[in-house]
Amino acid sequence: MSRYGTNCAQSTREILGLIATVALLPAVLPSVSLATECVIFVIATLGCNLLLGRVGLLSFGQGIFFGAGSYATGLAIVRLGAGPVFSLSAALLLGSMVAALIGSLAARRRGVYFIMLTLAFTQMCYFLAFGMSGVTGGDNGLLGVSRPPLSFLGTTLLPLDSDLSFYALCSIICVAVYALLARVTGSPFGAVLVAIRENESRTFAVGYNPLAYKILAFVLSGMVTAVAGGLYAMFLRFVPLSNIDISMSERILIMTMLGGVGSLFGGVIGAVTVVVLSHLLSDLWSRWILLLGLVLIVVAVCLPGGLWSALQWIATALRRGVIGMSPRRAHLPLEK
Amino acid sequence: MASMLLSQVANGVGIGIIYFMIAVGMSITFGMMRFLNIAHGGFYLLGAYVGFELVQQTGSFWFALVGAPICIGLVAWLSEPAFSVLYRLSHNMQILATLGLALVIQETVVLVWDTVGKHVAAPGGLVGAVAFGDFVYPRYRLFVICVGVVLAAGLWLLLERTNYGAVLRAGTQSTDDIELLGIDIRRVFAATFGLGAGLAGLAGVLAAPIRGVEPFMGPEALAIAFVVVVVGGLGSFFGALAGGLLIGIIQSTTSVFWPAASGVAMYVGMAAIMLIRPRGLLGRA
Amino acid sequence: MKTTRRELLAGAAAGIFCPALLKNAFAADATRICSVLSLSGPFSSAGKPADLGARLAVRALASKYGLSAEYVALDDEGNPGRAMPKIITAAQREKIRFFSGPVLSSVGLAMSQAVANLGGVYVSSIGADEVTGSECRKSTFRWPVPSYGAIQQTVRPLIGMLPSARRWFTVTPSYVFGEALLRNSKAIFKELGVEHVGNIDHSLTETEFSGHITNILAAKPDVILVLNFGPQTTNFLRQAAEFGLKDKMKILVAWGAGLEQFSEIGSDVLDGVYFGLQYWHDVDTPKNKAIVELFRNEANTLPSWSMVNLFTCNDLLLQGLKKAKSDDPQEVIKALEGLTYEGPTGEENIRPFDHQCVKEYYLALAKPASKKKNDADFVDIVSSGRSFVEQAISQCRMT
Amino acid sequence: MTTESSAAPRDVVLRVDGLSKRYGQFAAIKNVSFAVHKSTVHAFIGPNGAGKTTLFHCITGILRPTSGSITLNGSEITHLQANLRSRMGLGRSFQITSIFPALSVFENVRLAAQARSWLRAFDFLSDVSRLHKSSSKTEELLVKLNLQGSSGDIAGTLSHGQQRRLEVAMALAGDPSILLLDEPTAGMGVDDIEHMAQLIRSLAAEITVVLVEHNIPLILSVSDVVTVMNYGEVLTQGPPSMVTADEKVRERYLGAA
Repeated sequence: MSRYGTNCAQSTREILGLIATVALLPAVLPSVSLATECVIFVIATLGCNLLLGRVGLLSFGQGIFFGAGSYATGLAIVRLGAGPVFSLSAALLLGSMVAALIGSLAARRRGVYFIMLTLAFTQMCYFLAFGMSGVTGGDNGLLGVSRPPLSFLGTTLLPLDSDLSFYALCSIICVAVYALLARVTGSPFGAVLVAIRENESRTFAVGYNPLAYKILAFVLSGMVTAVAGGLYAMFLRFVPLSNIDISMSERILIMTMLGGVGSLFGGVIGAVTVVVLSHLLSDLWSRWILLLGLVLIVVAVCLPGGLWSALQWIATALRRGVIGMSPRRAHLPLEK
Repeated sequence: MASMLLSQVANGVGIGIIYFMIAVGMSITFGMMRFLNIAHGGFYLLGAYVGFELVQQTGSFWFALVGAPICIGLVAWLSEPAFSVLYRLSHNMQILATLGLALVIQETVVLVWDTVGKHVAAPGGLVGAVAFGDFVYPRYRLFVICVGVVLAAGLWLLLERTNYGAVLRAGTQSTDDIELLGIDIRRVFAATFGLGAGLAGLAGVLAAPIRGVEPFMGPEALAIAFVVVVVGGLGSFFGALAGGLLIGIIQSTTSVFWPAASGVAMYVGMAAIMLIRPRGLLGRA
Repeated sequence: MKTTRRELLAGAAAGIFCPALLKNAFAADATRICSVLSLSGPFSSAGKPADLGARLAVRALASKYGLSAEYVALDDEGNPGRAMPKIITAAQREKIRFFSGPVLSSVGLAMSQAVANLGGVYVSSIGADEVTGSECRKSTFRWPVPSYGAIQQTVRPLIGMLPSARRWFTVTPSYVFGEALLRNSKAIFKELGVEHVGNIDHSLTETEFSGHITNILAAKPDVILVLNFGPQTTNFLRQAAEFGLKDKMKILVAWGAGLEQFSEIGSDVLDGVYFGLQYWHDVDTPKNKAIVELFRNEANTLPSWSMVNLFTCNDLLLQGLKKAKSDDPQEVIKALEGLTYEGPTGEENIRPFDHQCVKEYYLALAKPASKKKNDADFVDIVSSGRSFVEQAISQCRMT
Repeated sequence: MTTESSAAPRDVVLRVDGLSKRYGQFAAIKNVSFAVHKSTVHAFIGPNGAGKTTLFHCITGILRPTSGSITLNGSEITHLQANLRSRMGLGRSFQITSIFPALSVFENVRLAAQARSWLRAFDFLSDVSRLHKSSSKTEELLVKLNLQGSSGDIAGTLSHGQQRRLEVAMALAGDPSILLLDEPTAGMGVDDIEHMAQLIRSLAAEITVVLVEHNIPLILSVSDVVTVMNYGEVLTQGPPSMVTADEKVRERYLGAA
């Protein structure tokens, strides 16, 4: 079994792990809202992981998709009085369109140049959202986003006003997105994405058009990230301009890389760690960003596989300790 | 209109020279070590603060102007072996690590100097502006341009006429070749790293009387350095010079025609240049 | 590495549970007052002194009013998106109902909405008109003078003082607050027949004004009205001085940040510039004397606008709690509506219809270093007064 | 469109007509024309810089020729993208080994096989393990290239000779009607070279092979036609025996041989 193609048993195990995590979070964390924030950012890191982990594209543009999703959902609710399904679909649609546009331009360049292009687009989109203050509320943000109940033909299925029910909605979407992306990674399409990361010109010569695949990966990533953005708008009950700025991109990237890109589950760990730690540390010490910086350095230098690889390492060590022999060769996904 | 445009170009050159100083170190470091240093803005920040501290201690801006860059350069030069751990990492991990380092530098500055910004006055002889007819230009900015021109010329001589320069130029092409010549590549790396950091530090001191000194000016410097380097071409000395001046002029002229957009203009310019000329203005093909 | 990693995980696990346990342990009957401030990030230069003022108010005044109150600082990281989850969490986890702050208007507007949703009381420290205008709410009060009064009390008196200065130029940051200041200024220009010779819209991230300054020079105005604030004002003034603008025209900063900003800029650049101020420590009122005394004794510092702003916001919350004799937010709201109290700028009162505090706004002129009586003596107050939007034309429709 | 005079016999797989590639003043290849016939092994030799690799890149679509035309199985492909040429039955290996180093040997070949059906290649919901057709094709090829033993190994850990064979397997996975091999034996040991020679001979029974090589004995033993290039031009072409007899070739290239 290759360590990149996720096989069925493994992804089923991971999904069960995610369901357990999602069920435990509200009980373990001090508040449901903190758990909700975790789950929303898990979705965002999943979108980032698809680009960074599979195709190897480090995009500073994730904040654009997140913000686009936030505005689409927010505007659908505020202006059209739409329900959650329509509003989140609007996010999905706008996210995928923006991603297709940006992907088709940025994915033509590689390496540092690609990174810089995504950075430039992030700045431009921020400026756009800031300038269109009639639509987006500009720096004041888009206020008055409510949480309409989930209803079907006039009957309310799930009122989202309570924090727990909104958390439930986010969790269901999170697990569904995970399952979808696990399928994608294990599919022929996913295999080509990995091939592009490994050797783009060879992929081309073998008969694939890498640009088309990269754009599609962008679209998928944009969709997922935009849904996270849409949920975040409903969670905050407003859309701050900061949802679309460079710091949002940075935040999603840090979560993804801290968790590790070797597996989709890395994103789950990264998002929960960053959200929870930033809440707790910023309460204790206003210079907590210093600590975050140190953690990033340590992870980059000592743990290129992220926290996920550390967990795997511990799991293997424990298994060895218990059984007394190594059932399977442990792999620490070290960077090439 | 023409004289207005001319003065905006002059302004652009003044800013651009500082941008060049910030960016050139980053560019050379990338060209030679393939090291993408997000913490490069930190040298600019530290340069400004060390400069401020030296002005406070000695009362002389001139002392700070010379002392701070040397100080930053020395520290970078001595700590380069620690950075060399990062060279072998992938670019993605370099970004993560140096992003962390940039945060550490910024927060350390806050711990030492607090969050309230500091004021560094321009030296006595350079206060005020000179008038050429309708056209007014601050003395201090003229001085900055002069320093920039002297510096660019000096760097050019260093690159073209000295042994070290030859090694450096060869190094941005292929480090293997240098090692074949029996030169200790690590010493070249350390010197290059120190030089780049010192230049960013110098930019920090020079910008202090214009922009002030505050702990959160690193990211802006970094963003500008990045844009300049990409526009000019990674690893190219003249690219950094051309890129710096171009970005400075773009910023300054958009502020006449479309003031609200002057913040984003450089990014639009960069994206356009990259889509047309993937390797930047003067980058290697 | 191995141990570090384990310790890290263990520490993280402990960190998740402990604060929750600790907080529950002494969740006695003390009322918690939460100030949301930028303690990290680019706006922490204003957040840190504000934190000092907020903390001091609860520490010194609660016992004086016979209340048991506890201060909680919440870091908004200069980002409304980061601030809101924290506020929601704080309300859920620690049952906090009384809020004040912040530094940024975008955070404040969102806070106003969030606190209303969770059924609390919020005293705002920001200047955006919406807080007691179009976005006014039953649960939201505000101490500072909003943009309308700031312009009325700076532009109008200065036009009176400088009758020969007929050409005015404005520098505006292109976003909601800057535009509100500009709109109010234009109305006065029109009313008093002053010529508005130009305006510059610049982005909120602008740090380089040399290009704009060249434009200003070309327009040859008599007065430049600066409508940006904080670090941007600092940069603008510095660069304006560089280009010798001060010798050619007057500069008025409508929304001055006060003491911290003055010491950052230095008297050589400040000299001759007019500032609009919400507060100045030399003002002669009984309450202000007590405040200066308190800050000197407790924090060994002179109070600045950022400090006193939050100090007063929390003071108002405490006065409301005292008058209501209850920590039920509805009672506190009732107690605050129409309250007249001894404020830092004299006797102040809270208007019932829009929950705006009525207080002074000052116009000050910076003096040269040679004329300063002490290190902090940067300006002289040249005029002051109170201007607020009349109820008839207010956009506030409270439900 | 090709001229009437070049009306091809039915069995021409690849036809190149008047192909040139210029970089400014410098012409890497000048007016090169030739035809490759079905089920033959056609070799290109010539000193370094003779334009062999440029010619290869033009045929496979990595470079765009300045003028001239390339026809594959009767259809013109001069301006087609590389990945589309590959789908039309043009397989290639690279001079410098180009594989997916972090993937398993099996996955390397399977990816190449999967590309044959482009609808399948965009399938993002079904599991890779359910692609029976490309999996069986892969297994077949691994046996053919004697790689079945290292099917699960990470490709980057293989020996150089194995990696060269893996490349050929990847090129064959696309079911090419014509296979272009760029120095397939470069850096190989003696034993591996013998394997490669056998393989090329066996391939010629089913498909057409074009190769660029420096190893003269190998070429003489496997090829049906040899084209000798020099300074971007065709010096001579014909069966190996004719080429070795040619005075010009002996003098310029084969040297003392």
